Amino acid sequence: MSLLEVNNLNVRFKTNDGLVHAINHVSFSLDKAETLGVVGESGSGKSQTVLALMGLSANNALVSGSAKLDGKELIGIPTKELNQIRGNEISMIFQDPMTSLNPYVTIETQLCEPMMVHQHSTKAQARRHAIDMLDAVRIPDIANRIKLYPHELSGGMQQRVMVAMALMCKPRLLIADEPTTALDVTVQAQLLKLLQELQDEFKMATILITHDIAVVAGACDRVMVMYAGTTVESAQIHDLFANHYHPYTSGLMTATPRVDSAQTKLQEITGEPPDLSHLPAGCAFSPRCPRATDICSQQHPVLEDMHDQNLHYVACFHARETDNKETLNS
Amino acid sequence: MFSYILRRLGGVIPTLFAVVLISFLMVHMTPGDPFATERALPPEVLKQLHHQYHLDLPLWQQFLYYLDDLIHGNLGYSLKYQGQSINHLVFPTGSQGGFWVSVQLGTFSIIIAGIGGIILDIFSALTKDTLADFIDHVISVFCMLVISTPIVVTAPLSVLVFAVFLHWFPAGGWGTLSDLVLPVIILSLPYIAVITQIARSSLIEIMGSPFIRTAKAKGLSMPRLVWRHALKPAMMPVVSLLGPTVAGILTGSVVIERVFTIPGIGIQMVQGATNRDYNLVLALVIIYSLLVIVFNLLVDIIYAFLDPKIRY
Amino acid sequence: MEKSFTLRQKKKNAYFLEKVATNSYEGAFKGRSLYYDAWLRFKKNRIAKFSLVVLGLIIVMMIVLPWFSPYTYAQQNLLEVYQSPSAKHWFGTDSLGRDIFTRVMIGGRITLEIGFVATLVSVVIGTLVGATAGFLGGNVDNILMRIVDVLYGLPFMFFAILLVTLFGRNFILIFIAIGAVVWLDMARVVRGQTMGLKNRQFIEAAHVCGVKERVIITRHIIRNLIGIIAVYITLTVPGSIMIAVFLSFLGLGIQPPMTDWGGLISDGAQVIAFNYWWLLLIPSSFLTVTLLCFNFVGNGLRDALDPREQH
Amino acid sequence: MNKGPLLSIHDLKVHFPLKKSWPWQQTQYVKAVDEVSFKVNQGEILGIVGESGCGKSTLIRAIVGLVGATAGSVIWAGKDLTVVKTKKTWQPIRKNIQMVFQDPFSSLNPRMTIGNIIAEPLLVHEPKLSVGERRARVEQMMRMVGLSPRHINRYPHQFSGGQCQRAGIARALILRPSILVCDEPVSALDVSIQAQVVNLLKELQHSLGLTILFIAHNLSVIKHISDRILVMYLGRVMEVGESKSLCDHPSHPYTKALISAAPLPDPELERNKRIQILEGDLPSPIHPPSGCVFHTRCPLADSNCAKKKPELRWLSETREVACIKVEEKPRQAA
Repeated sequence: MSLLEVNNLNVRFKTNDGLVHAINHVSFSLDKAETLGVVGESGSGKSQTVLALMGLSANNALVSGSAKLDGKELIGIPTKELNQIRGNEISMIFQDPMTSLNPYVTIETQLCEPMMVHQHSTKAQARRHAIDMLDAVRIPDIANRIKLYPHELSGGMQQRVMVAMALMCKPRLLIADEPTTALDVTVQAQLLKLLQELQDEFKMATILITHDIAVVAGACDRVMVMYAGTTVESAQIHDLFANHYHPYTSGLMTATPRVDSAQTKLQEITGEPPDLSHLPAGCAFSPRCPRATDICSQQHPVLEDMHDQNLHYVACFHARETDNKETLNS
Repeated sequence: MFSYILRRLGGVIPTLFAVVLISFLMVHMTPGDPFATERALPPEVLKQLHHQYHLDLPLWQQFLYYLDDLIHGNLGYSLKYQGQSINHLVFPTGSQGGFWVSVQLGTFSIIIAGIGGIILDIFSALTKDTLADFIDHVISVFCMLVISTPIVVTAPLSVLVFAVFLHWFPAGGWGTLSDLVLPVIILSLPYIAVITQIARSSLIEIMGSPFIRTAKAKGLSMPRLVWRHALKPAMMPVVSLLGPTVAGILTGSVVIERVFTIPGIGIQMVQGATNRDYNLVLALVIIYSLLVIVFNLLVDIIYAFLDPKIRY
Repeated sequence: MEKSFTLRQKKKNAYFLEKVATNSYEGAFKGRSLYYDAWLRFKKNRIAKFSLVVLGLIIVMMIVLPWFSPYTYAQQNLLEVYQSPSAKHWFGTDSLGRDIFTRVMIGGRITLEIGFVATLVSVVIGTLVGATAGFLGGNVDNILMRIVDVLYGLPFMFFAILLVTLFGRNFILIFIAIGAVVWLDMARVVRGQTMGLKNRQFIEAAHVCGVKERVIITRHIIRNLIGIIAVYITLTVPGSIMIAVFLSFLGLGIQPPMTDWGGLISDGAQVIAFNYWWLLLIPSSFLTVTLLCFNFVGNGLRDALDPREQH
Repeated sequence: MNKGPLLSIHDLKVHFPLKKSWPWQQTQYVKAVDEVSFKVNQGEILGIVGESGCGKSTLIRAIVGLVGATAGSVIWAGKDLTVVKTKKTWQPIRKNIQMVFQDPFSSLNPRMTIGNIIAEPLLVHEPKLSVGERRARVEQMMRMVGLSPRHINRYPHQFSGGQCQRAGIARALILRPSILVCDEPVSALDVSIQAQVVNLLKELQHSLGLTILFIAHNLSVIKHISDRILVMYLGRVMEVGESKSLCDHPSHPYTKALISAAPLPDPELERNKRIQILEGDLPSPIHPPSGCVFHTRCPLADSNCAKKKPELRWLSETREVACIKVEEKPRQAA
């Protein structure tokens, strides 16, 4: 049985301009110690998906559907019950470490908090464990740094503190929401390597959210590609990079510049992402899709398994037609 | 931190000096002789008086004399009550009123304003966009109403309602606890509203900030979230608002003292102004300025202590 | 093969643009400026709109009604002292038998005049100082803001009282006293906004385009400041009125027999013990309603100009 | 494409004084750009890459005159731009050096229509144009960057980020400058939009014969767009070279680290490559390390590196490097 089962998750936001459809019918599952990469551009709903799981959606959000952690429902349960899960069994790292750490509270207090709340440990125990964790995330000179405030550390160090804080209670699931977007490439490389080592050490499942398909390539077992609040393709990592059936996935791959390629012209995806409060009828990608036909602008494609065994799901009416050609091209 | 306090202290002295200089010059540039009042004095008496008050010296020497007096705690002599020292008027022996009465009135009001404002703002900010939304609405409307009603209206009105009609509290006087209730509440009311408004928007902003999201993701309960993570950053704007609040409450106390016939220095100020008792008004302006400046300094130091980003 | 594909994409791109253009739900190609958007938002705010109407009514009343009153503000009638409101004297009479209705209207004129003129003065000084400090930055900013800080730390009302003590009650002095207090807020706000604008990249872009400093200030800075200045004008008027009322209440403002709302309230407050409620309540209500309307309009404007504040 | 340098920068320094807390303290300086020299050839795209805080933004702001240079010179058409003081002499230079900014929304005045924004440079430099001519020029420019001229009266908030960036490019190009300076024009955009803007810039460079200075922190983007690449670290130039050869065979250890850190969208390659992890944090630009500024984090560093500042020297015809540890010949094999 898988660790996390998400079924038909929907998130809508009530605004003055009407309903914003942030997430539509998203389903996925995650095994123990597996890493799932969620890729998509801004507004694709990748962050909103995990925020909904954690009960962190904004006040004006309407969340429906189901998400089960080990069979226990997460959506719609009282905050009190949710509080026993988040920070304890699921923890989360956010995009911008600078603003995600409380500037008025010392690192020590922030680190100790999850353990004191969830395991009712004393401050002294928590501090000892915090020092171990800071050691695990390779922060040098811990003893002198634990009393510091977040702004006294560099961005990379702050993000390490975030990681240490998330791992304090040995969670079974770690959600990393664009953990490296605010960091430089060299720091990103450090942090991604660290995350991988920690994951092996702690044996936890991870959801890694990123807009950079290249980050996913190195770090994940499985990938889910999102566009305008829906899943368009989901597959094992090697499978996805070898055969991608959805035109948006192909577009992402060819539009991402790579440092090792000789090609100088980037393949672009025309047009702009849709306005989430005025989604096009039918497939949300159809206005930008080079393969779009009439059916695409009339009906919603559903996720279908491309081959019977290897769990490669695609939501596109033309996925099978172009099967051969795409494989040949890449 | 020590260096910061020192630097702020260094900033206070020129400000205070400027206050004394400007008000002194204003007083002494006025045309007319302070002693040329109703009855004409014989010239030798006038000369004697001028000499006594150093009025025969050049202006800068007069100023130095005045400064010297001030440094030694001597506020000079009242022109209306001739021969009476202002020190005696402002700091009377026994509990007849003066400075300490006004300070008490102000201190109570500031405390009530601060506590009331913070409590109301927490209720208001945390019920926004929830099922108990009406609490937020009621508090917001209350604040708007209170802010738009000047103390000049609320003070006599409260006397009319609570003293004249209902006889709950005395209409004026000073000494007992029930004397305190109306003046302190009326004086603090607008500042409760101002603090509530500022703190509400600041708390709402903080509750939506990424670091509160992090704290929520750690599974903290709501009380812990507000108490340990949100309150301190949300109160920073309130702390910086305390300086102007003190100035406002001191100003308002003049009206309050007048309406409730409280024997503080505010009432002396108004009397001094109507009697054209320059020296008294000058002394009181300096005292009030000193109070405000010292309080602002305290607020700055508190702010620096609270904000870990300020490290000097 | 690759070339034809890009050509196809180009066509797609053009097609897409056309499609977006024709499907545009915001009413074709009319630009909608942010100020127009703000105005639409303001119109949706019922309290603010209502307040604006009430405010207009009050101002018109103050201007027009005294002409039709059979009494003047100073006309005494010792046979009709302390009359409660009646058909003859709508708002009753005071200790000298003067018609309170006429006095409230005339007093309102004075109060509003003081409010508007003092605001105008403070807006001019405050905007100039704030914009100069914010735009020039550096030492100019340091010096100007040090001055503002020092003035901010002083209880200005007491200086106003000192002024009145020295020079007697004087209309112009009251303006100066009030203006001196309220321009500080204006200067701070305008400076903050200007600094924020100056760091925006479109100002850098204008520099790179070679636009003259003067034009940058008018075309880029002022145009973006108008909103916040409008908000502060509506919030400064009630602030100035409060100070004027305060001075009059202490007997340091307008000289009798001329009066303003503060003076009327002061008169009323002196006789509350005798239950002449109309002398206190009527001018107080006019004052409070006016201040409330200004504040509601000001807040409505602020919410409309800064949509983040809403919701 | 080598037609000789169009712009040459010599020993450019930009130092910002820090605020002192006591008047008797010695003023400290942030050395944002320190002794930078390079040349930009006619018709090429020069990419400047480096991590945040390396001074690349300050460098180009000094070139276009938004920031005053502390020392050194920027020579364009025989004139030193760092000593040009008066507005009059700046105007013809302005006309020829234009800039595209990072934040598509913040770089457009929210109170002006797109048409007026694009037309602004024309008002300054060609004031004699009639309203109709100006409008025609704006519309033509809008078409060129892929904006529909029918949107000429719209305001920036009615556009998406990508469209706003196109408008920014239109504004920069309407005077037909010879040099276009781009400050991270794509870092705020999504991948699909980023590709559109990168391609647009390349096309425009081709059709208009532009010379482009392109800044980014993303080496992959830089490699795609530029002919030559300049790598910066802590205010100094580490390596300059032809784009492809520099990415395939980097010489400087910092360039190597940058390239190895850039993730590849290919699971096989990404998992098997060796990443050169840089330990520690970026040193403070107020007290940069002695000698080579990179020596505190360099895997090759020895005691000599801390002693002497390495000069930028020619490794081969197309490659300059500032490192004493690199041998004369870059390994051109493979």
